[in-house]
Amino acid sequence: MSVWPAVFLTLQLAAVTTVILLIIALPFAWWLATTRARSRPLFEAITALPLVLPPTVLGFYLLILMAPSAPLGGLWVRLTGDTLAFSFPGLVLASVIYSFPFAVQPLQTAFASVPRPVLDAARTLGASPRDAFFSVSMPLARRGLITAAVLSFAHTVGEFGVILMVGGNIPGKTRVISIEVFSAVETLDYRTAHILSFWLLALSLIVLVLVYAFNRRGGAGLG
Amino acid sequence: MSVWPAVFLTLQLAAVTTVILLIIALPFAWWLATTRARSRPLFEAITALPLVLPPTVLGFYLLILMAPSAPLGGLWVRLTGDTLAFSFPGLVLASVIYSFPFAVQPLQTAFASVPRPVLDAARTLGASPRDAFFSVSMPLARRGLITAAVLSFAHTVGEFGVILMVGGNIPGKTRVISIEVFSAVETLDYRTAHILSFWLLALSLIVLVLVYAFNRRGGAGLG
Amino acid sequence: MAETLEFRIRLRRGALFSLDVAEGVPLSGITALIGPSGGGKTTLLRALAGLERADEATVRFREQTWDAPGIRLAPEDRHVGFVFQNPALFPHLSVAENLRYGARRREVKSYDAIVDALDLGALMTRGVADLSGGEARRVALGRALASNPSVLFLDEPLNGLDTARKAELLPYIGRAVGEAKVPALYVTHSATEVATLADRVLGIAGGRLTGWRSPPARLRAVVTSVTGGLMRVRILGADPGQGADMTLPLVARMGETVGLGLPLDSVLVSTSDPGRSDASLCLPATVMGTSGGLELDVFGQRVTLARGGPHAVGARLWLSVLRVLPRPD
Amino acid sequence: MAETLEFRIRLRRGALFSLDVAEGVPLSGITALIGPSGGGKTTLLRALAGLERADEATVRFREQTWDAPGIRLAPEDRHVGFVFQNPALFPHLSVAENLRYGARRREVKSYDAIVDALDLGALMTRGVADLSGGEARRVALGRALASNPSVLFLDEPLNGLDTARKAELLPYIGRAVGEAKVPALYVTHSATEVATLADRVLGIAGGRLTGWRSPPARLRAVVTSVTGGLMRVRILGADPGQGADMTLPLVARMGETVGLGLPLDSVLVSTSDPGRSDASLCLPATVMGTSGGLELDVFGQRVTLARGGPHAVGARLWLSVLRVLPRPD
Amino acid sequence: ANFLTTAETLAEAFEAETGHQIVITHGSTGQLYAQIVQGAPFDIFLSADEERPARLKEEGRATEVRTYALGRLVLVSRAPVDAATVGEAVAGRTVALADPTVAPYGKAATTAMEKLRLDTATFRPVLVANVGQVATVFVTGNADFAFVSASQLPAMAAPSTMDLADFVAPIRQDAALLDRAQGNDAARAFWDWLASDAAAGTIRDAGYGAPGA
Ligand SMILES: Nc1ncnc2c1ncn2[C@@H]1O[C@H](COP(=O)(O)OP(=O)(O)OP(=O)(O)O)[C@@H](O)[C@H]1O
Ligand SMILES: Nc1ncnc2c1ncn2[C@@H]1O[C@H](COP(=O)(O)OP(=O)(O)OP(=O)(O)O)[C@@H](O)[C@H]1O
Ligand code: MOO
Ligand SMILES: [Mg+2]
Ligand SMILES: [Mg+2]
Repeated sequence: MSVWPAVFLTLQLAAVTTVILLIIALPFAWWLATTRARSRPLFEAITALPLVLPPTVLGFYLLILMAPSAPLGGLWVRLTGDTLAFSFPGLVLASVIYSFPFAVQPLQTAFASVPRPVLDAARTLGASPRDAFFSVSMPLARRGLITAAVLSFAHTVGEFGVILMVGGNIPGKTRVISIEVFSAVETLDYRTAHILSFWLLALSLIVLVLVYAFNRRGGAGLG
Repeated sequence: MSVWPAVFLTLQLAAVTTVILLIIALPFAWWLATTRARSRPLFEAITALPLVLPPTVLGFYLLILMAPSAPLGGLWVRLTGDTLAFSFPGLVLASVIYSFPFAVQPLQTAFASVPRPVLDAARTLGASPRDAFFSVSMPLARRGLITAAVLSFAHTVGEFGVILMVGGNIPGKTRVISIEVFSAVETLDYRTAHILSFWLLALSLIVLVLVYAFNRRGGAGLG
Repeated sequence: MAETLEFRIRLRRGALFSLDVAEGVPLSGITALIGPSGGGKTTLLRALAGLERADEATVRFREQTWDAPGIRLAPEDRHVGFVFQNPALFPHLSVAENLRYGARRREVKSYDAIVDALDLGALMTRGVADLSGGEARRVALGRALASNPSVLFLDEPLNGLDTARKAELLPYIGRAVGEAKVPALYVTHSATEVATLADRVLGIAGGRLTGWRSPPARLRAVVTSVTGGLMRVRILGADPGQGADMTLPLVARMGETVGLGLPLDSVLVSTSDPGRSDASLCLPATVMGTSGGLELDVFGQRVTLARGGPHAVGARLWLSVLRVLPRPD
Repeated sequence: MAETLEFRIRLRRGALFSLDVAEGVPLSGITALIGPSGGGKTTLLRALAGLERADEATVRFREQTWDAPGIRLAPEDRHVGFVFQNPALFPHLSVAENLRYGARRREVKSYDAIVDALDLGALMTRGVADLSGGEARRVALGRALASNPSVLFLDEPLNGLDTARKAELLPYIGRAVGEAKVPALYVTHSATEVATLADRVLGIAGGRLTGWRSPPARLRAVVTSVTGGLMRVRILGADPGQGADMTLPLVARMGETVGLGLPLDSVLVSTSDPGRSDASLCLPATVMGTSGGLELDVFGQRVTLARGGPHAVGARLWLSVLRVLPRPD
Repeated sequence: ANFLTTAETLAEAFEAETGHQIVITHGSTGQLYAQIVQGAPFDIFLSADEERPARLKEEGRATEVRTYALGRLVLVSRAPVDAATVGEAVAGRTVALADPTVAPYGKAATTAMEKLRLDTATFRPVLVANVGQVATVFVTGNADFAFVSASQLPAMAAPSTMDLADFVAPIRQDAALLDRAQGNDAARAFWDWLASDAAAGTIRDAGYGAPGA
């Protein structure tokens, strides 16, 4: 059985998840970092919660949520004609929820350390809050952004329990590499497990080294 | 069967893991944040690797590493008379490796944004590098420290795949809550699964809210 | 058109400091804001620029309402060119990009003149982290000027610049304000800067305005010749040979008038002619009045020195000026 | 004991700047380091304090080797009290904790005198983020002084302080250096600060030392009476009634001598007696020499003014001083 | 999980024979059950137990249920043991079995231990998620004994094996034809083909008891 559909699917899932996560996490982390709302600790805590549940259990609840009889699952069926569980969008939803804390927390740390006076300067120079966010906060929070992206991406690549549960392990549709390796280990096919793991590690290492090396070259830090 | 041994064990594992992780991750993250070594991107990438492997696969390699015939496992047997796998120390080792990136990355982001001039000031005022690290870098990296601790702790609480494999699910010794919940779901005992999950979430939420609320009160940030 | 910046602002910070000010500041030339450290100068500028929360804020700039109950114009819509006390440059951008940041957003095409005047050419490609203190300040000034502001808020903009550089930049700021008709609020602790630049002086201490001070004494002079970077000027009203000529390192056109600030601690008022001296100028003067300072007539010009001294009206005095602070008129 | 700070330092930063300096600086009183912005003043101080990597560094402080090939004393072991150009206060600590930081590590028990002199009492419990510019600078100065340094490196320490505060702090710094026998390297762009404080002046520009400048002109005076915060002094060598008495806002003991700095732009040298004037002092002087400035004899004291003027040796001149800058001797 | 390799062989044979495409999804029995209940798009469920297929039939999610294989539990070890010596041999050693609460092979292993009078206090039992992991634990050298499925033996290269047929009943692995398969000819064809002799032969070759036998 070729391993390429799984590799391709994994990368696709990780990429889509990372992009969606960053889109959601950026404004949210920024809000957390700058708000004076008294409810902030509550939101920070909720953000960390997906971490606490074992992946299979989280998957179990997600399955319940995505069932066609549940509001969300039902809505999805009505909109697309397909069930949310056992589909690629369902996998994406599960990964996004599962990796949410890894995207939000590094970003929040980074945003919190953007100096206020520099933001003020941007405003007086004609930048709207939105503009200042993109032209000042984001570049200054670059390290946090990269950490968030790397953690989200890697975590989704290695994700497994939730995906196994929500995805249904359907070849070419929801069967990702992590499950291939897992199957190989479970069926005592250690040779395949070693080979797959090796490639997984090697490819990830190359990607990560490139990301970090590029990040480093990209101009002086805040220090 | 009482759930308390599992709860207690989980908390103990998460606490020990978090403490060890912070002890290792602090100097390492600090080194990553301040070094000019050209090899830095490589170390950053390696740090993120444990994320990429599915937990069972990581567990598989850890088992290989911990076998009494392997150097590490053998050494452990000689030192303690016990095998490393299926013991609490083995679990701790696995959790530490598994959660390593979550401890290092937020800390590195935080350390990287400690202003250099402030560290210089500390030095001229009589602080050794070590002293300056504890009296300046650490407090200024507080948000990153808390993020690292929360992610490590929560991730260990929810940890599952690796523990299942390396821990051997021995009641009172290596059976943690996440495995209890998993078993409940697998044996169709959804009632127990719901109850356990609820408590896991509720307790975690309370702990996290307290951590964040406390963190917030503790003086002004860098902004 | 009401050419004023009118404000009434109240705010508190901590247990000890509160700002409670109301004033109308004419929007022509440079208004110096002076007062002791911690007096509230920075806080006032920031509040006016829309960067501080206030308990009460009513601010009108010309015909435009900046703040009023229920109204709060965003800082970016006030077109304030703010030079912060601490430069607050963008750490992720090069010097050139720092300058471009505001320029692009205000659709300013070219600011080469500013780069030249502030001598930033050699720094353009540099990051800002390694700039020296004075270099950073010049970039901050350039950044604000390049954003085509409607009004300048300058919070100790020349701090940390060397004397030569200051002497160069003072007239430059004066000219920028004068030619572009961009009024400025100028915070400074330097009497020299006040004497050179200020058209009026407002005091602030303990969060309260302490009133308008007498404007710095200044004589007007006309440019009689220009050679290289130097020009020769003669006090207006004086004839050649009356000792009212001097050479200044300022660039101006023939026939133009310049203002010569007279710093108090460099002006000796004496009852006898000191004879040959190393003063730049030694001018005869007549006492016209002594209320509210020493009012003098110098070649027909009226100057008021903030100084007492038991001089009778009509008395003839000599004014030895050791140093003048020129600025374009 | 070699009372000098001897150094030879070479380093490069970027493509354009390199520092290449070697000098022996006497370790008594205050050595001013002056030069244009970007000249390398900050870099030199930082390199001496062990905070910069250098291509070559040999530094000896008294009998102690700070840097030599293969040797590099840690910054914390050099006991340098560094006031940075940008205050660099500890953002996570209160003002009191900022002061205590260095004090505790150098086993300094009490620094109440410093807190009083810098008027920091009201700020002690505050965080440092909201301090005004001048307040932050005073805290930075206090923090360095409280750490019981062997030598002070002051990088524009009085920038952003108001004139009144400066006038208070200048003598205070002078006294701190004088009484505690802590020498200082003092970077400044202010002629006033140089005239008041400096015992010698070293120039630096473009990363090269430009040599020793003539030390500021200073007359010595003796305290003749003390009332409240004011004291009356008389120029040493003068008799009562010779116009050589003046009142100064400085605290000193009867009979003590003080130095009176003569800022160049506040001293008029004239060939005739200007008569009654608003000068603080008007002193007769005799020209003793004209090489390397105008060498004068004033009541038996020798002062050299960095000034030309075609005066013949032996000529009688008048010295009108508009402003003096006192410092404890 | 224990049947995956065999299922793949079966599917290949079936595809070669009929031209129908079979897509195999695998996971732990309990997890697959939960997915079916939540509407997973599966047609046939090859369970490792008899309880879950029965439950699916009860709930009306399955139309037919049938035993497709009889699992054989074996004990693998480093040195040969038999019923007489095993009690002594395991003393102080690590014994791996699947978690009896979630895995049928684990349950069977507990029964076997009782029959063999192995006192869990004298050795160290470790419970992992399923028989796949039990084998892994043994193969990596972390356990000295392991209760696994006979179907796993070829892949394990275990030094010695003790057949437990005398001590524990074969594990009935039931298959369910799910509701969803109605009208799916291929699913129906595979369901029928699973009961054929050809299929039984393959299943037997893999180390299982065939249901008919
Ligand atoms: N959050 C706060 N709590 C207490 N006091 C505050 C707070 N924020 C500002 N202040 C005080 O408000 C006063 C005014 O500060 P401001 O920066 O406006 O002074 P300034 O006139 O600009 O002084 P400087 O010349 O030193 O820059 C200062 O004494 C400062 O300590
Ligand atoms: N990494 C670098 N690349 C290029 N130039 C640098 C770098 N670091 C410092 N410089 C330059 O070195 C010069 C000396 O800086 P330094 O801070 O010592 O000046 P300074 O004499 O203290 O000036 P100021 O009075 O403005 O504080 C400056 O022109 C600065 O731009
Ligand atoms: O579900 Mo299993 O095949 O007994 O581990
Ligand atoms: Mg201020
Ligand atoms: Mg400097």
